[in-house]
Amino acid sequence: MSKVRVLIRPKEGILDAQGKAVESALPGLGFEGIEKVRIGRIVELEAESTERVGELCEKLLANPLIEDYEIEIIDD
Amino acid sequence: MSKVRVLIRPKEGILDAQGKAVESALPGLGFEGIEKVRIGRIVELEAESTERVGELCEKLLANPLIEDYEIEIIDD
Amino acid sequence: MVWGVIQFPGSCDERDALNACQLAADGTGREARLVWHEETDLGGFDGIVVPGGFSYGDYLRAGAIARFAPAMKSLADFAAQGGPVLGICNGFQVLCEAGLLPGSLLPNEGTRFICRQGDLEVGDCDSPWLSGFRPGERISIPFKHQSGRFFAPDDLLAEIEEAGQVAFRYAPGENPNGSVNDIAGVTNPEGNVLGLMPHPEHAVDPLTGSTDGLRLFRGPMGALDVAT
Amino acid sequence: MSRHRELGLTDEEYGLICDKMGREPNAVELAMFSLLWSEHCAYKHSRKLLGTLPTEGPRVVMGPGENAGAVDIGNGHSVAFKVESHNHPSAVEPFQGAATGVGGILRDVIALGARPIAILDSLRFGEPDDDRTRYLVDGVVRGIGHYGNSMGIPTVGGEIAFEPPYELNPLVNAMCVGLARTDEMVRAAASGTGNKIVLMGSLTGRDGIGGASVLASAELEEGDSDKRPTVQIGDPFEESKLLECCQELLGAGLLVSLQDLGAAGLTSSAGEMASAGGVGIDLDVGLVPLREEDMEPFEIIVSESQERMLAVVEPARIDEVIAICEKWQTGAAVIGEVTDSGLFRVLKDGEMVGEIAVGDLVDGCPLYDLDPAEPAEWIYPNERSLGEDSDASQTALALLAAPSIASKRWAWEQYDTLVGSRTVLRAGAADAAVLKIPESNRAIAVAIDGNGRRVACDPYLGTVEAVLECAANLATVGAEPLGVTNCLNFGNPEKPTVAWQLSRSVEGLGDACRALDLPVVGGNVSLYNETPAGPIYPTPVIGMVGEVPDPSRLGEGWQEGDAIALIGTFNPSLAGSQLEKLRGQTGPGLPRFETGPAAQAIELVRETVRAGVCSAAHDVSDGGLAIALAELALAAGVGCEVHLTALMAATECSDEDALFGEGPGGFILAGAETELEKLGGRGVPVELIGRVGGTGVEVGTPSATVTIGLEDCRRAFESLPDRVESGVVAGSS
Ligand SMILES: Nc1ncnc2c1ncn2[C@@H]1O[C@H](COP(=O)(O)OP(=O)(O)O)[C@@H](O)[C@H]1O
Ligand SMILES: [Mg+2]
Repeated sequence: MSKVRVLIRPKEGILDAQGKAVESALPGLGFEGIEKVRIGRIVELEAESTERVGELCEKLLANPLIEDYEIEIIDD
Repeated sequence: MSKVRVLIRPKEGILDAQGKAVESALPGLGFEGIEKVRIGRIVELEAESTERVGELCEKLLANPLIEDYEIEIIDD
Repeated sequence: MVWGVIQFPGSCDERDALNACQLAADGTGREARLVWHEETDLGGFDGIVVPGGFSYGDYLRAGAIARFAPAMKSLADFAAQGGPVLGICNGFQVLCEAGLLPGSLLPNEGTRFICRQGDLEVGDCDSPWLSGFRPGERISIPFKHQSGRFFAPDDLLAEIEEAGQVAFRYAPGENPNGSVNDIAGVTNPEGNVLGLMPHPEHAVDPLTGSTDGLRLFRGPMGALDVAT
Repeated sequence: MSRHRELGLTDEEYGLICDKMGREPNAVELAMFSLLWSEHCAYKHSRKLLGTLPTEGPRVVMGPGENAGAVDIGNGHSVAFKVESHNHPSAVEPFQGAATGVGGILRDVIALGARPIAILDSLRFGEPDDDRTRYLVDGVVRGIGHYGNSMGIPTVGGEIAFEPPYELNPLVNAMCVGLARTDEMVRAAASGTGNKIVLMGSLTGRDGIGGASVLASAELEEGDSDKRPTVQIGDPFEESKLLECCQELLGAGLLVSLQDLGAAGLTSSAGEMASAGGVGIDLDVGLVPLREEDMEPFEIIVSESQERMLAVVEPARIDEVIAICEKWQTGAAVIGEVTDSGLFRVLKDGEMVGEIAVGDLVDGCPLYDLDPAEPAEWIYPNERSLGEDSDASQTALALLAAPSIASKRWAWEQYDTLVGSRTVLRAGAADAAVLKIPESNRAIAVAIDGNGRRVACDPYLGTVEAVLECAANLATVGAEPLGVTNCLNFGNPEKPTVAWQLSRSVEGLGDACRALDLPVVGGNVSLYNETPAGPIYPTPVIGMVGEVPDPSRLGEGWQEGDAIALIGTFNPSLAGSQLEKLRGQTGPGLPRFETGPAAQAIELVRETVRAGVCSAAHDVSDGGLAIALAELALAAGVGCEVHLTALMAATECSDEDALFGEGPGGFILAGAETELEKLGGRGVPVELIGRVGGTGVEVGTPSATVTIGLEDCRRAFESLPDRVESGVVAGSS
């Protein structure tokens, strides 16, 4: 089994509503000097073969219209 | 500015409803041989100082009752 | 002559949609029934509604899992042959994920679920679903969703606008979710597939709100009557 | 041996267990006893009091003792309903606590064979001035919305109050209303030796192990970090499948009986089913599908993993049951069977790991007498937020903006109020929500009410008022109440003051229900709601379901030119009022009143609304007459001009009493003058007090007048988001 980690992020230029909400709450909670907060998803799984992981991302885990993804094979 | 990445995952033993739903849907979508799907969040940000990032995670980014987090300082 | 409402695990508004289809079909001799997401034969249907709700819990991404349901493959064929398809809320999300409609629906700008009666402006759109409305007409239909922010990259957006695929916009000042160009609903280029975030099936009875939604459900029925 | 003490059992209780068993219990048995003998499951300090409540009536289909109560609404249909608390879990993790609270109460209604058609929520927090409180408010509201919205069940009503005594111990009570064909309803009694026990739904994990005894029956200390691992996670998608699956199984007549899994998991669920059916049950924990591999038998038998149900099925029907569960992608496993042994036997892969007589486990816990004593003085903190020098208009605006009175639009717009196509009146549109029931050709109205501060002032009268207010809310939409559910939220009953509050309150509940001829068909008790800062306000929350023959006759808001009448024997007083609270002057005592006249006014209002002759009806409650009038004006977008001189002459009250005084029994009706005049002469005071019109709210007394523009009213009334949203990040979990 291979351990696979997929990082999925909102595409550059698309408003990340959650990230923005966190960013705008920061000063009120006493955190200064933090910016460019982006929030995405992380999907971790174990796969018998990593062959179709790209397809899995394209079809299911990410929506290429709005999201970028990055696949990390952690160990084979 | 330092680039910081925080990986937030459901705590061990805590129900990961999303991961479970995705895992059980996979065979029906034609993806076999995939297991232990866990779904979490990834938060990326830029900070003037990384000193208080731990506190930020505890207080705002993660819910320590039900989530573990892992901080990666990508570049200083 | 039958209308089908697809039911996925986690669908919520499928009975409401069924009820709206039945009300719209009243007196036409048509019927409506639920279609289990594993059914693949849509041959006998005159129109299909993909209802609202939280199919598969909205986990991963709204509509991401449901679009792989066996019924969705048949639905793509049904749509390609010109069959009228309506996606409401989660159904809209599913149709976008399935590539039957352009664009995508992101989490609301305010990050919260929001449920409110609101006004829509009807677009100038060539679609059987809009045959009961005048372009520019203002109608009252409730919306309720967590991920209703319509988005399309600039080039696609321009295409949708130019081709007259915008079926509904939120009335000025009423955009609840940050949708680009106030878009609340779009059609495919052919016009037979319509998706919208607001809930016309919850606007079919004066007792529970407005009745503007009923005209939407009657639209393709009228067109079919003309055709047959 | 002090393990039993850590698990919340007293030495005496432990001794009693050993006596009953004739030996010391092993770990599995001790875990089971500690949970079923906890306050939460055994009602040790409340059962005797609950026994005094009226529970019978011609419309009662199911009463206390079942998973929920149910009343007949005609044409072969019944409405099942119950309110339940999830206070302590919500204090620890507001989003999941509230979400699983909704999930839990839904399952109680589902277990009766009903389909849930509405949720109501009754919430109480500290003043929304600190980050923690705002975090709680935000998380709880999102949690309730998340579960109900995802399930496709509308949240149609509720209440939110903010008072300092709830700061560290918020109250999260959720009520579910379900609809069933009466002949398809099931009871939670196991029967038929050899019948199989089927566990359906989610996998079993280590969720909420010990939750019932640790979380629900011990006082909260500051810094609850050690209780964290017991947080339960809700999965509404799983519950949605479970609901549809149960409906299909019941519709096909495949289940002998059905029971939800709530507090104490399999132990309470199977134990209570066996007790109710007078049978024994064998369960093999080795057959329970697990989420984590290495769980011990005691963990499996008490796990509180959510979204699970237990069914009794005849052996011949098992295959059909499993097939339907597979269709719905709902887990199902045969984990045991009904026996005639009268024993609850726990096995692990065929080997016995625990054996307890069902009667000892479920009904053996000793019941305690309370030791009530009225406190000598007021025990709650008072905080002043309004000076005494404000003029009447400023006072009115301060009241409209008070978080407890201000519009809760911020919350109910986060709830799906429409799904199901039954909602005639949604939250915020009236005092009670109205749902149409085409199945029985009528509508029902539902409401939930409580007022902890007034109950603190006088536990007996305050509770009577809460019942009257709930009935009054139903009357304003033309509904006649059919049954009552309640949730008794109190502090530590072992303390004399709390014992006094609890016993007086239950007396008031019983008397009020008898006066209105209303059966209590179910409820829930949540005790030990206290922190080092003291107990919460004693808070009985009352839920009611009523019947509306024709919902198309409801008024649509008052209109320019309508006359305004005050109906009922209304003796306004500042005692226990919102104004006294703002001034930091709350103290013991409420004015006495008669329930008879209040009940008569309720009936007159109900009949008038049913006749369709009034454009608006509203009961006078928080903030008094001036606020009730402002609320009506805001709802319709039309002002009013009102004079209270006659009321003051009749009741000898002061200007402020008349404008802002509270008390039961008063209603405002609007409509054609000739129609309102006809209401006189029926034994209920009817006084024309003014007229609808203009763009302001004007309420006059001889020496003080409230004069405020509608826009100012609206700004004050819609100010809640500013108070509760700042510094809170929505959607981070
Ligand atoms: N305050 C109350 N008034 C009337 N009945 C009550 C009250 N509290 C509990 N009950 C009844 O006691 C029984 C057990 O309640 P509970 O433990 O909450 O049930 P469950 O385990 O099904 O959630 C139920 O039938 C409930 O209706
Ligand atoms: Mg129960």
